[in-house]
Amino acid sequence: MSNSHNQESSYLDYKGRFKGIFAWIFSTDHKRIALLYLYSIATFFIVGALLGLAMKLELIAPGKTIMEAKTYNGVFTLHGITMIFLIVIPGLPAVFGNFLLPIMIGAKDVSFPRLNLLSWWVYIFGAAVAISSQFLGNGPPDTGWTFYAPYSFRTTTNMLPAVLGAFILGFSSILTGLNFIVTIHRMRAPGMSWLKMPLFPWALYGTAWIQLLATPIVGITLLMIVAERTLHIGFFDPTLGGDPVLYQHLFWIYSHPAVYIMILPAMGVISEILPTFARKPIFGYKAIVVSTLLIAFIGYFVWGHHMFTAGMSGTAQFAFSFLTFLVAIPSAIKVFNWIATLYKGSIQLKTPFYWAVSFLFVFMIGGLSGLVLGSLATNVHVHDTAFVVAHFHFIVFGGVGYAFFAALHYWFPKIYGKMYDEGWANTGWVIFFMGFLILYLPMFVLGIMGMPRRYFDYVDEFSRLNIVSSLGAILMIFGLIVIILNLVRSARYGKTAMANPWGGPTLEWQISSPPALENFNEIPVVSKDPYDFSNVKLG
Amino acid sequence: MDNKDNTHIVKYRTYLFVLITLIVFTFISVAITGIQLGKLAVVGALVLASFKSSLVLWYFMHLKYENQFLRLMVGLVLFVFIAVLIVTFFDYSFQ
Amino acid sequence: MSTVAVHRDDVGSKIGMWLFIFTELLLFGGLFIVYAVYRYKNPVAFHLAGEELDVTVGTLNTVILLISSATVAMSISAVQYGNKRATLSYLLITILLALFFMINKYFEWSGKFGHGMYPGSEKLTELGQGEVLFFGLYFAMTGLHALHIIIGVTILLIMLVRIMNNKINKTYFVQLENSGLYWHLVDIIWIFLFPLFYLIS
Amino acid sequence: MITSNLSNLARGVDTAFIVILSVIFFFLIGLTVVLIIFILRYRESKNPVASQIHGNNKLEIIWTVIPLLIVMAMFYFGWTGWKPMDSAPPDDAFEIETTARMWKWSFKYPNGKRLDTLVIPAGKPVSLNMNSLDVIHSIYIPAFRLKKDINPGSERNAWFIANTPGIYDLFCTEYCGLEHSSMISSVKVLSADEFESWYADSVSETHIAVKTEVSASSRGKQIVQQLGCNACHSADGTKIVGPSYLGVFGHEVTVIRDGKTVTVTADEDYIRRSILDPNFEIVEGYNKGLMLSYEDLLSDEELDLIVEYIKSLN
Repeated sequence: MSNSHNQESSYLDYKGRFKGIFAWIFSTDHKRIALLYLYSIATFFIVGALLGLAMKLELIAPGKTIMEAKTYNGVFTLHGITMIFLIVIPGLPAVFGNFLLPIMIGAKDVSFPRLNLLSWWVYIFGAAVAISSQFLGNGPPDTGWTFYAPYSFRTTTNMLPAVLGAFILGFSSILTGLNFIVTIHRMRAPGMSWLKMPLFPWALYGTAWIQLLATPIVGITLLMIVAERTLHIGFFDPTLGGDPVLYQHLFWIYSHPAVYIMILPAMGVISEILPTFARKPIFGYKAIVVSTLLIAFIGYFVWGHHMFTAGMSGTAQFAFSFLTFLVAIPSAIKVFNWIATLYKGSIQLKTPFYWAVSFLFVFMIGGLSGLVLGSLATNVHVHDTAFVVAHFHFIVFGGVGYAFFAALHYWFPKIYGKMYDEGWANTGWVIFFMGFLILYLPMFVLGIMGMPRRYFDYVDEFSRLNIVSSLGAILMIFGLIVIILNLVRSARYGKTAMANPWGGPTLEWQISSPPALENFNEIPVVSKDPYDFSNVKLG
Repeated sequence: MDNKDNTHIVKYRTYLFVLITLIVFTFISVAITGIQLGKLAVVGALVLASFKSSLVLWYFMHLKYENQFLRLMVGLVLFVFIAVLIVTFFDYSFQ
Repeated sequence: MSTVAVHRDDVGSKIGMWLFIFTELLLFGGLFIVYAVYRYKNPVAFHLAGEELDVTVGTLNTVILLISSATVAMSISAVQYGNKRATLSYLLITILLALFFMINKYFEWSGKFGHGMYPGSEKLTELGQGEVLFFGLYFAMTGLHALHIIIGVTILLIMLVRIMNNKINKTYFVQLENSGLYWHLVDIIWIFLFPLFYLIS
Repeated sequence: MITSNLSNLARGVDTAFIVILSVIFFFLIGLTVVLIIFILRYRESKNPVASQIHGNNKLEIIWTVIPLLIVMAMFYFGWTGWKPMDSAPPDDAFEIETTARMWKWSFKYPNGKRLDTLVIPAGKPVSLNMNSLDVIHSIYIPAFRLKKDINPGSERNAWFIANTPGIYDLFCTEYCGLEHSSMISSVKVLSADEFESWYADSVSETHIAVKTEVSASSRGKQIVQQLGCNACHSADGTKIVGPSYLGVFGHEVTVIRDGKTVTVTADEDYIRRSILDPNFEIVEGYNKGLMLSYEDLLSDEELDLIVEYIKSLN
């Protein structure tokens, strides 16, 4: 097979049975599916970010500023649902997992390509159902993304489409996870033993297990809400004998591990980027693998720390707080390992590296502030306040968002075969980073002062910090605009990228940019460790 | 990739034997509830049900003949579920 | 030039099926957690409500499902022996037993409905809260289980056609195995539902 | 802000805060400094060739064990600081029945006093027996480090000792619908003597004080506002959660009663019924079960004033 032929049949130019957009939305190629996810997620992300901005503008001053309380409640609910179920949960696995997992383990595709395409269709269908809740009869749902009982039975708004949408999205998540597990088990290239697998696939493996084992629980819980609202079967409504706290148990049995569904792949991305730009192996590969699996496992049993004020038994509170502190350890190990990876490296200061390092910084703040929430006494004071919102955004937006942008810049040349404009990329990063800190840091203080979350209006003593926070939001949105415009422009007009612009050691850098339809002409035989830089060539 | 690691054919007789055992145990569990055992009835019924479902898993679902990995995963999933149940009861049984 | 070979990985698809079964188990697992908690909180009401269910019907259905589980397993042995006729007969028996199960279920449910016992009914709400929870769970869990039976029967019917067309044969039968796995899952769930609703009273 | 010592709960919570925040700042600053030093020292221009280090088991063990010890210490402080919140109230505690309903707090004292702010004595244990009538609410007094969810269908207790007289914020922190953020009140801590005389004075504040306004209808309007009725019912004809007051009185209304559609005239009785037994009949197009009876919260006199107010909106 000649090289020129190879160039022609890059996955972007491939002509299959269908033409135009159908060549994409009916393609079973994992790379095209990854881009389908990227574009859908980016669209939802812009909507979600604007909703977030609207909330911050409302909170810039006490009282009504730009919207009614009813609208505000609908806005934070929709912001939560889109951001959680449509963006951060599928985010990294569906976009970068799909694109890179097969390539990084030396396979031509995932195990079940058609199932993979089905996942995307289910995702779009679920998103459509969830979003339809905004436009039907009784107005947008106003329960928050947690759908707590019994309020979710009492509100007259369109709960059902929102809940069903989340249920359907769960299916998509499960199918992706299932596909990844089988792919990793069955399709690793010859010679790639488990401990020769790069860390991003490892992270996806841990994530996939959580997706598989936690999502059904929230699925059935959401179905119970549907049954309770439509058929009046008593599950959680106290007037029918139910226990609203049990709803919280079931909800968090999923939704706490869901945080690890979000953050594990982000950690995987960082574990890829740091070695490449430090030009040395990741520090303590095995420790990172083990901590990935430990986080996935222990993370399953700490859900109760969302419920320390809900009225659980003292024993349960004790146990959950203890387990929560345990799960901090593997995350701490990872941070130490990442920092140690830079020691005696030869660091190239490129955009993905900036994103990765700022990830480290915000992740440390997010993780350390989590200690306040894991501890019983302090949790009670800051639970359900702006502190939780700040912590959560540092982990989920700070963690996943930064990792997403890091990944986007890092693998951009591989995905599009073009380079982004570095000057604009760095400018966008600086503005975004500043805006992010100005937006969320004051919320920690507001929370400790006692400002409850999901408040449309607040007492005067909170107003100063809220102004700062809202101005930060505006700045951050500017940063986002710069970043996104730069990437969109570069995908079309950027300079042609080399196969391996960063000198990355993993398999995806050993094939052309953009990859050919089936990734590899011949399945590679792996004999090296994943982060062995001895024979890596730039270019 | 090897597709041939499961060529074991289970004999009809084995299935028949397992089926008879399952049915016998079904009647045993029905009979047990006739006796007033109080709290033990719950435990007894669940133990019997677990035994029956292990038979189904082991023979009907071929776990006996599958590779180690699958057995490990089934065990892990059951462990996770039971652990979640126990942790939930940290709340309810100490209220 | 390598041609795009049809990717076939029987072991992989079986692992995939098992993973799917795990999610199904945990889907019911959520309901079992709810059952366990409410039973723990309302032992007496659950005891009394359980007596309203007919043990004979429950036992009959258990036996039916157990036999159907065995026959679907036998059909896999049959296909491995290369005996198409036996494969088809075992599968047909399985499907007929499943239909029998559904007929039983239909009469049981319509009996309950006839007595004014259905979710949200006035008669039900007049009973204590424990009873409301018990019957809510009863309808939800056996209903979801029945839905799985319907899906299972549909899949088995498709298998039947594919065996007739020789799409499934001595060398390629992983689809039948996977359908069998699904059917056993339905069986396992019933093995737990039966004592929890019909027996513990 | 961080140490308040305004209640008996505050000391333990604040100790935990100080311990945890110290650890946080130590690690955050320390690690950030190390990170920056590494980036500056080992950037490509300074260090062109990277050393291929794969790891160091001794270091790994050290930075597993030390954080483990530190988090266990933090866990301990969190647990001891929390224990008083989980304990049973002392026998001599002053008991107050606390009722939360959509967007309103109500505190009922042993002598029958009832009001929407919490007035308590300093230095004496106060025990709140809390109920919710509709959805989950959560009582939060930041200054006292007190927070407990109130679930409908089960009573919960929270007890504390306020140390210093003053006025403090009281919030609902569990999202409870439209007017969640206005479900705020305050805690007035009086010195023991002041409290005694306030408590003995049966005239003041037994009910939501309505004295200043002149006409009956405007007094009714004030009650309606204080009870938070406007969250669901508008005065200008807008459809919110429930029907508007505008132009109801004296007109025909189509309602659903016992599953049957009936037309009734909205007279004084109808309005009283709608407030005291809201689910008896539901205006067509609205949902059942959203409003609960206000029987315990209103005197007959106040009810009359509300009726006058609604009459005035014709």
